[in-house]
Amino acid sequence: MAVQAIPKSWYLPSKPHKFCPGCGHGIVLKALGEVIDELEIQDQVIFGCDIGCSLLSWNFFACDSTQTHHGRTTPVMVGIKRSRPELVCIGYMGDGGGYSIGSQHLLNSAVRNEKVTLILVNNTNYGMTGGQMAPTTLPGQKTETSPYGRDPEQTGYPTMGPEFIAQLTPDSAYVARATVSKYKQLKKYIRSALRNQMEGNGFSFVEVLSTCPTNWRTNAQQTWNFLEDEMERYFPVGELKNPFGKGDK
Amino acid sequence: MQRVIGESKKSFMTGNEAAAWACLAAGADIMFGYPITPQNEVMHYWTRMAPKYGKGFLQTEDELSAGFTVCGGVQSGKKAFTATAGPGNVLMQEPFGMAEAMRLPLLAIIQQRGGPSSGTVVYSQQEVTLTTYGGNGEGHRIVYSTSSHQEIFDYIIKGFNNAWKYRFPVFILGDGYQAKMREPLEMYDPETRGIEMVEPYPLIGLGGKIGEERGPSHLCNIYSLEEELYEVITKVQAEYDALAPQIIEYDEKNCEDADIIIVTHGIVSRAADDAVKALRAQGIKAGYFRPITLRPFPQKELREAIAKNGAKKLIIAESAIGQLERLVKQEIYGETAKIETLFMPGVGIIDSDIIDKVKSVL
Amino acid sequence: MALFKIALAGEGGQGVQSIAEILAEAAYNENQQAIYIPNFGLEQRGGVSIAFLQFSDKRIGAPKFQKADIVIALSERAVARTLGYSGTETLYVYDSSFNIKTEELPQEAKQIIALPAIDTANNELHPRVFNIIIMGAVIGLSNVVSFEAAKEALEHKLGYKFEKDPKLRELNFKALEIGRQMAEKSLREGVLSND
Amino acid sequence: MIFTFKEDARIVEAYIGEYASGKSEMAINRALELSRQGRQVTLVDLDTVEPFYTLRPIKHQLEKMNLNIISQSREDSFGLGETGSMLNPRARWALRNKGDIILDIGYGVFGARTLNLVEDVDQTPELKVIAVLNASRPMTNSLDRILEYVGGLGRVDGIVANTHMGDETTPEIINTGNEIIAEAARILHLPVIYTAVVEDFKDSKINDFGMSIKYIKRYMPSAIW
Repeated sequence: MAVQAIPKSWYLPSKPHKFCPGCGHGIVLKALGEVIDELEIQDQVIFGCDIGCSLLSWNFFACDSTQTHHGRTTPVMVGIKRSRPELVCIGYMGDGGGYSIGSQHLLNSAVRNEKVTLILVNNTNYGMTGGQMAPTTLPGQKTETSPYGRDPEQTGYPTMGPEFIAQLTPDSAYVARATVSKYKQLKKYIRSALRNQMEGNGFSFVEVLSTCPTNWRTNAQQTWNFLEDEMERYFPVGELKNPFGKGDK
Repeated sequence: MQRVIGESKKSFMTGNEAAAWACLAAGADIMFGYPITPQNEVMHYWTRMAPKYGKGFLQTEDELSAGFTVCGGVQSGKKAFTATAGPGNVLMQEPFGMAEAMRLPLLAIIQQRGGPSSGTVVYSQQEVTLTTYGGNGEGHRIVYSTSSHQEIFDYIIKGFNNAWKYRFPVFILGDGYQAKMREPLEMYDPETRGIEMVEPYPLIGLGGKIGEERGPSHLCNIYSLEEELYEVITKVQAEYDALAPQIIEYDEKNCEDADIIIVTHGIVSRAADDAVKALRAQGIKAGYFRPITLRPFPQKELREAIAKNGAKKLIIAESAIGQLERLVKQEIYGETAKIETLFMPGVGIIDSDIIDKVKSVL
Repeated sequence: MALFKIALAGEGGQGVQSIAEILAEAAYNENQQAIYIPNFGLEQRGGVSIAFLQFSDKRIGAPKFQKADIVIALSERAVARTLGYSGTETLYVYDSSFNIKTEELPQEAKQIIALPAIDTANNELHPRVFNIIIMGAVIGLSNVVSFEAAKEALEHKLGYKFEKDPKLRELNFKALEIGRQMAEKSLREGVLSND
Repeated sequence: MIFTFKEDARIVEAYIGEYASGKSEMAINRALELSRQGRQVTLVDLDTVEPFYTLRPIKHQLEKMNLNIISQSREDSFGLGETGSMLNPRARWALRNKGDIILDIGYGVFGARTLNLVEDVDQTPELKVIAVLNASRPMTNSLDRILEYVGGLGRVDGIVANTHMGDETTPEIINTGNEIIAEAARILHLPVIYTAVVEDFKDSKINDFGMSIKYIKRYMPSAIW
């Protein structure tokens, strides 16, 4: 395999990045960096990051960016986009920020079909705060706040983000679920989600299934197994809404 | 800048309408808001006028969102503002904290209602503490407490300018009475009064080629080390303290020979003004002092007013239980004038209330 | 004129706030200071609607007051709701059609009068102009604004309707005039007095 | 009982235990002890759950004491707790370092499973997993609780008794704890490697209940974030 060059849109002084070994964030941000390069939008991008592990990306790109509060990246991006529609606004958040503390923002910006692109990393737990249960924690999964495994009787079932957002949005929205285990597909989804914003179509949302070995306490093999077997079985990967049609590359 | 008022003329309207017109005259670009009484008509009138002048509006899902979208708008270089009250003001303290930390020049119109909780939708002066010191941590902000529709108009124009000039969030603190009552005011385009409006500028989305013409702008308000935060906060504090004398505003009358000074803010100062006139007519040497900026507070000026004739007493009158009183006490610590209070939480105060109080403590 | 305070109270839909707004605007157009504030609390939904009006030649202080110079209660519930605004210097006005006992009227008032406004509107004019009769009565009782200024303000507020239906203008102006005369007559004769 | 080792064999020990059991203190003392013997030692921070009391704040201090430290430093991360759960990539490959390896594992529901984050664990026969027990901690303050707690940790090869109450520790507190822990170890069929006692009590009467005493120095009080 050819060694890939570092994306031009990466901010080199902040490298090497500070994500844990085996963390999926680096893969998502690499895909995003490459898409920013390919679409030649580095100078128009506003990258917004949440609190949580996504915070570590605050200076990841050589793009203008802003860090917000936990769950509040969506409204900040909406505020910027509404004020300066020529900018390409990318909100980057985790499952806690998007589906829990900021769920009202996610839901309503989807309903309003806000022309922003949100990338939500689903690693089934709150990583930065030390591995607590997240809205996406799988039934039976052990975390620091579900020490006996998540009991759906008590805490419900995992949030199916793209599925509910697809229900809320018009056909001009782009909604997909990707995984860090399928890099080409991940890049394609992110590209579509950005193009959809750039063409003024509507809300664009990509959930990315990702890995958190540090808090899962898994070695490399176990990490990959959990992602590909457990997570991808529960959370179906694919495009739920695609205004560009099936043939889009 | 676009002229929206044209020939300056007197108009008869509600305070909320006056606020919307003032934002328009000040060249505001976009409002983000969420309905809550008694500020709704600010949104109603802004949404009626905004499209005619190419301005933006978004009704958000809640006040958290309204506050954060305003933060985003300001970061992108636009004059963005919001309006709220009561429980909405509580929710907005989170984004206001971000504005303090990142020095985002947003403008928020607060029309106080009764509390705690849902309280009343009518009137109070119970959001003074929240509006002056509501954020987590110790941020810096400018709070103007208005007392008439004319002031709502004037201070909104001034507020946008000072927000962008000094880079602090600005609050226009009104109340339900000011929001809903109708009284005349004179509206104007700032330039017709020789007021030069400060141009907004972006903090992100700066244009130009990154890596060739400039580096990226990375905004962050979380720090790794205690020492880093300490440095940032103390630096901002010093800057704020140095700017305060230019920002502070107050109104003072009849303190030269006053034995007793009535301290009020906002709409209650109208009753205080009438009360002082009536008391003087009866031979009682009453003075009047009104902080217009509640933050920064005119502490030197209030001390000087007391010193003019060595006033023996201060009467603090407010539609709250001691929110202005706490501000005054912390600011004039060490003064020996005795402090008497007239607290009427959530209800209006009229001149006779103050006159009776003064006579009862003479 | 010196500070003059009026409280108008009625049921939602009776047009209390509309005539308060027109009166305030008329006064403003005559270069008076005027403040009008409605009770806009939750009570306005299904409760008694009150308009607080103040007129003066000097700047007006607080927007609310404790005792009015004139209180006009336009419904039976409004009578109970406005007792507190009536003091020893207050002219208290209610509609003569109300089924109301003397002890239910304010204890403190300079004068209490009942006007046949509802009957007049229903029988001689149109129920819709009941509030305009009351507006005329306010002028007849207080002279806070001139009759001409009131007509102008009415024209300003309702002109778009009058354009479509000129008979409406005639009806409204007539109601205004009848209200004024009704009030002046009551003041002369005094229907009820609490002195 | 003490682990025996050949002079030249390398030592790999992982310290696990409850919040405030004294894992990090034991790990530091052990690492310095080995270092003083002229051995090459790497001390690894694997504390990810609530890294408030971690090696991070004293990383530089320990490096000056001739230890190789694998940890985030304060400057690398956004403060404690809220935004501190990050693993230094070098920790993953810690076992590939030459010399002795002392692993400081954080507390949490996963116990010894945290070792999954380190490569080559299954190819390191010399690894010993040591549970540090403080009988003053609510989760481990009775025989039953200790048995339940240690049972949930996963692999454990030995125990260190470290009953303490920080600055308010007394010999009586240590003695009471030692009695419970010695009994628990007997039931669990686990060796007690030593009972840790702060140097200040060198002259005090400590009841060891048959366990050997090791006098330790406290480094962690200066490690508060």
